[in-house]
Amino acid sequence: MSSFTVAALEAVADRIIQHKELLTSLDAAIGDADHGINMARGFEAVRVKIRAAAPETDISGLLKMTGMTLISTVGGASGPLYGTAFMRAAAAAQGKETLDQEAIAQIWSAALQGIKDRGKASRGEKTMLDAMEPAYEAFVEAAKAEKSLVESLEVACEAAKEGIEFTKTIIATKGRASYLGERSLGHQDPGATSSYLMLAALTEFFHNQQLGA
Amino acid sequence: MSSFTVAALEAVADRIIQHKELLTSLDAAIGDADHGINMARGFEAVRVKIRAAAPETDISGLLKMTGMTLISTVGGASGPLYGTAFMRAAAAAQGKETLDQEAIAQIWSAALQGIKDRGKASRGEKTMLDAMEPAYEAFVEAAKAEKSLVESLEVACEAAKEGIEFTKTIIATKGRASYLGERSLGHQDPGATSSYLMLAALTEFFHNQQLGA
Amino acid sequence: MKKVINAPEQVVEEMLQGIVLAHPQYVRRLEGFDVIVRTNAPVAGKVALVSGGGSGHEPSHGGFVGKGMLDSAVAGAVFTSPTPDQVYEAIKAVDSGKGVLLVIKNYTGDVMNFDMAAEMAEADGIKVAKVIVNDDVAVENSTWTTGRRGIAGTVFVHKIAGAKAETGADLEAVQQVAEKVIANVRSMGMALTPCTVPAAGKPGFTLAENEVEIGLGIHGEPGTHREELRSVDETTAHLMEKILADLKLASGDEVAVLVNGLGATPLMELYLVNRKVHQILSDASVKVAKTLVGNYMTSLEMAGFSISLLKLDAETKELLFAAADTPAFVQA
Amino acid sequence: MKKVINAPEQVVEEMLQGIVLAHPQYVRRLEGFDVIVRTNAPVAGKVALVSGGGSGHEPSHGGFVGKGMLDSAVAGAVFTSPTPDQVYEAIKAVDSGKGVLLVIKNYTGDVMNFDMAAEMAEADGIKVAKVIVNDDVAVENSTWTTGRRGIAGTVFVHKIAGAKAETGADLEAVQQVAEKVIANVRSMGMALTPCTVPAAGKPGFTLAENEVEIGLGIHGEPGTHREELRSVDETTAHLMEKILADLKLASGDEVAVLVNGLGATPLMELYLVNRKVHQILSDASVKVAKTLVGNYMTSLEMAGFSISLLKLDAETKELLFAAADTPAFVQA
Ligand SMILES: Nc1ncnc2c1ncn2[C@@H]1O[C@H](COP(=O)(O)OP(=O)(O)O)[C@@H](O)[C@H]1O
Ligand SMILES: Nc1ncnc2c1ncn2[C@@H]1O[C@H](COP(=O)(O)OP(=O)(O)O)[C@@H](O)[C@H]1O
Ligand SMILES: [Mg+2]
Ligand SMILES: [Mg+2]
Ligand SMILES: [Mg+2]
Ligand SMILES: [Mg+2]
Repeated sequence: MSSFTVAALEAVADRIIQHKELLTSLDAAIGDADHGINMARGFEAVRVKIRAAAPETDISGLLKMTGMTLISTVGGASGPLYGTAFMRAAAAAQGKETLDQEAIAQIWSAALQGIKDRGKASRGEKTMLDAMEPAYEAFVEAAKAEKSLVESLEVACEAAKEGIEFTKTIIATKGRASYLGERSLGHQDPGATSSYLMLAALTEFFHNQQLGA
Repeated sequence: MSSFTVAALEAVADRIIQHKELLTSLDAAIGDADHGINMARGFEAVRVKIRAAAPETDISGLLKMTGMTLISTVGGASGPLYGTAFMRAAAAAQGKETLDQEAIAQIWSAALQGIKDRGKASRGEKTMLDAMEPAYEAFVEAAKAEKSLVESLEVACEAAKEGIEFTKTIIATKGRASYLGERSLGHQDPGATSSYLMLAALTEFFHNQQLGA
Repeated sequence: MKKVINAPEQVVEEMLQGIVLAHPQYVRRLEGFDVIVRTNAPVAGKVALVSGGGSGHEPSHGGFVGKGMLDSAVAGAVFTSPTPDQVYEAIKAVDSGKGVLLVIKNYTGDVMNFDMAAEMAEADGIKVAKVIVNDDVAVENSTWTTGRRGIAGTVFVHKIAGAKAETGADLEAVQQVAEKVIANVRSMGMALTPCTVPAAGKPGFTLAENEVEIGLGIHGEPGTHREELRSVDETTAHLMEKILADLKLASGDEVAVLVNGLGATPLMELYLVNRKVHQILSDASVKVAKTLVGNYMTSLEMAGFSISLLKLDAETKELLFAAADTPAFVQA
Repeated sequence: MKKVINAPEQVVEEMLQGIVLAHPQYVRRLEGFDVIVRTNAPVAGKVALVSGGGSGHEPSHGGFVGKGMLDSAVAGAVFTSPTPDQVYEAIKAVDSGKGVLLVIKNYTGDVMNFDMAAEMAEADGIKVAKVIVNDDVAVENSTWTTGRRGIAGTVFVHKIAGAKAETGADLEAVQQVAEKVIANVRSMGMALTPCTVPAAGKPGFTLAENEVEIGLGIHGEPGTHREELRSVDETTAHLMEKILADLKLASGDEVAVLVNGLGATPLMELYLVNRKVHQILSDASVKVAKTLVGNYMTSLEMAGFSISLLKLDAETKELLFAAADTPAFVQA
């Protein structure tokens, strides 16, 4: 399972690193032009760390490694938020040996709660939560409706995308964009975008696994 | 004679003030972009001063007023140089009641010497002297050849113009342009240009006097 | 992007090296971390002050490490809050046993990262207190957002709380006076040009030849609105109006003034701003006890400035005038 | 031209007002003149130092008026040497009877205007001595020209001669130490952007996106040549090479370093320069006794920097470390 998790995390890392400029330019519009730089720096470090992880490291261990690395390399608002998310994910993954639909839902739920606890934001404030939370809910809904893991992830991805679109229509009340007031209208949230990108990478990863593996 | 001298000095002042931008942009190329600003500030003050001068002020008095005003308002290199020129001119004009060809030659000679004494430059160093000195020499030559005052001034003007052209062909070794070394080549000297402008204004003034008066 | 740098990824590391090489009498590097501490840290019998934030605000914060101000400054990536592990190391390095005050500017990232560091240090048994500076009045309906930002007024917090700590006061007392400064300091800024984060390579926004941003932060973020460039007197009056609407000074009150350059504004222009600030205060019969004019909290090469007013009382005034000896602020 | 000003014709007057309002404990205005003097001028029993030049170099020179540095600074129009009458008034206002040292930067205009002022003051029976600072090594064949320019190294002359004067030394001794500093200080600069004289309204030159000017003065004049922007390490090495070729330091020598910002260069970048300067000096086994990094002698909003090295001996070193208390330079 270790190499599978490593590969999944690498897919996430690659996706973020590839979109460094997009995330930075989104942040330039309503923030301080560093979200992509921060996230890419963090996930580059994560990539190095997890590749070097001992083969016996379990899912929880890899998630914890990811969380700790993000916390100590990303900085800004997104570092503690995503870092905490992965730390909580790690705690929820303790003892888990496969990443099935139920495990993912549990881990995701914990991660989401971590972001809320750390950032004290809720949906509708133009943050990463506006992608993350509807995506999670769609995932759980789809799972309940007996959709497959990949189908559920795809549905979640769609919801995250809609969440991004939604962030364009609202004024930010959390994070740096909140200082802009009305001027934040019309712009999509960088953090919501990075959340979507991670989810999209994961979805594609599972999709490919299903096909190829 | 006082109002005549005032009018002559005003013509000079007007000409400089009109060419403020030209002189400044010439100075931008090989200096510090202030020659026109400095000279215009000075001659604006001169204009105010001489207009307010007591009617009994003689030629020497008006020249001294001009010199002192330039010294205390122009600053930079051109302030002390032109200021000294007018102060020396004033001394040479002492007791003179008309500005005939001989008087002008004497006054001019003193002014020229003043610039040399103050600035310790000689011809060929890319300064105002490269316009002023050949112009003076041409004037004296023309006078010797029995040309009229206006004709002599016109000849002097031509020589000053050639002097400006000459400054384009040489490297500056005095003043701020000297720091440029070879880079000063091809550019005309701002101070030579202001000298020419003053002379041209004076020539036109005498020309008009001859016609009109 | 024209910058005098080697490579964007190296600027923070190399800058820290440059700072320590320039000021060995004041500061040293905490080996292996992007942390600057007083040469003689931990200072026995003294509460320690730790501040920091993203880099790009120099001389904040490393320039204020020294006697009478900070004990440590933690440098994040450019405009990015430092990570908790770095702050945690700073806390450990400067704590003399009397506790550590964290001076945090009110940005989500800074607050969260310093919070996490505080938790880590507290788990080690270190007494940690926190204050959050939020002097920027630009953001109006800040009650339903994350609150006002912390900008240049932070320098007064460093100075005054630092002086208090130097007296041997305990952590609670140092925290209290810091809170008092925060309650009484208000700032607002404007910019004529954007700035470029080295790693981003292009400016955060663009402005037309005659346009300025009003009410912006110190990270190249856009401000509250744009307008045509006005005269220094008009712009200053506009910012002062906003500040005074919030700070509410009465005739006879005493203040300290900070006219802060954002990086590329000539001191000449800052003095023009200062002239108008003093005129306005004098018209309101407000006394100015002290004026600082210069680059104290910058945004890389941004052109623009901010004005900060701190309402003084006897205690904060005395502490403001107390001796300080740091690379960027010396007072006999 | 984006400037935080009212009107170009008013900048010097309003700036002087702003300076005096900011620093009343240090300086006052000489009524009716563009002259700033120490509040307690003339200081009894002390040789007085008068400096100045065009405006636009702030904090030079008004920012260095105070204890242990200048007694007066005379402000000309932007980048234009002040006129003799202004300098003359300054001399009269600060002379305590022990004489006045004029610190002049080697520009034709400054030299002539200060000369004329000296003549006027001497005619009044005031003892006047002059030194001419010419630290800029950019101009190579300076022997057959007007000689090297005076740039940021002037700050060391102010500091050290000012400290000497504060000891009660006589005019000759103060002049001598100033001459010694001048003989041992060398500088060179570069710029990334031009600057705009307010009254001119447009920049003195233009540079392409990747172009820099090397070896330029402090008045927006073009430099000796243009080149492509290189890394900070390469550019610093280039300037240092020029300076060291002229200053000729031996292993074991001791120097003071000034990394001077021209106005719009972030302190971050100046620290990167400083890092490389120290590396080069350390490689040459030259000891750095003191380092200054910041905006000391600027060119309005020009981006760029200069490096100055001063070779020290026991006397100049002691005077460099002597206390000073001025708006822009304080040393305990
Ligand atoms: N309180 C919060 N809760 C959740 N997400 C937040 C919060 N504050 C900010 N964010 C997210 O962080 C993103 C910005 O991250 P980043 O640019 O890396 O940090 P910073 O704002 O410190 O520069 C925003 O786009 C937003 O999605
Ligand atoms: N030593 C000198 N002798 C004669 N003229 C000089 C000398 N030095 C400079 N100049 C003249 O002064 C002009 C520059 O004047 P200005 O720009 O007003 O002063 P500054 O160079 O101080 O800015 C030059 O173009 C040159 O003609
Ligand atoms: Mg950001
Ligand atoms: Mg000039
Ligand atoms: Mg940030
Ligand atoms: Mg000039």
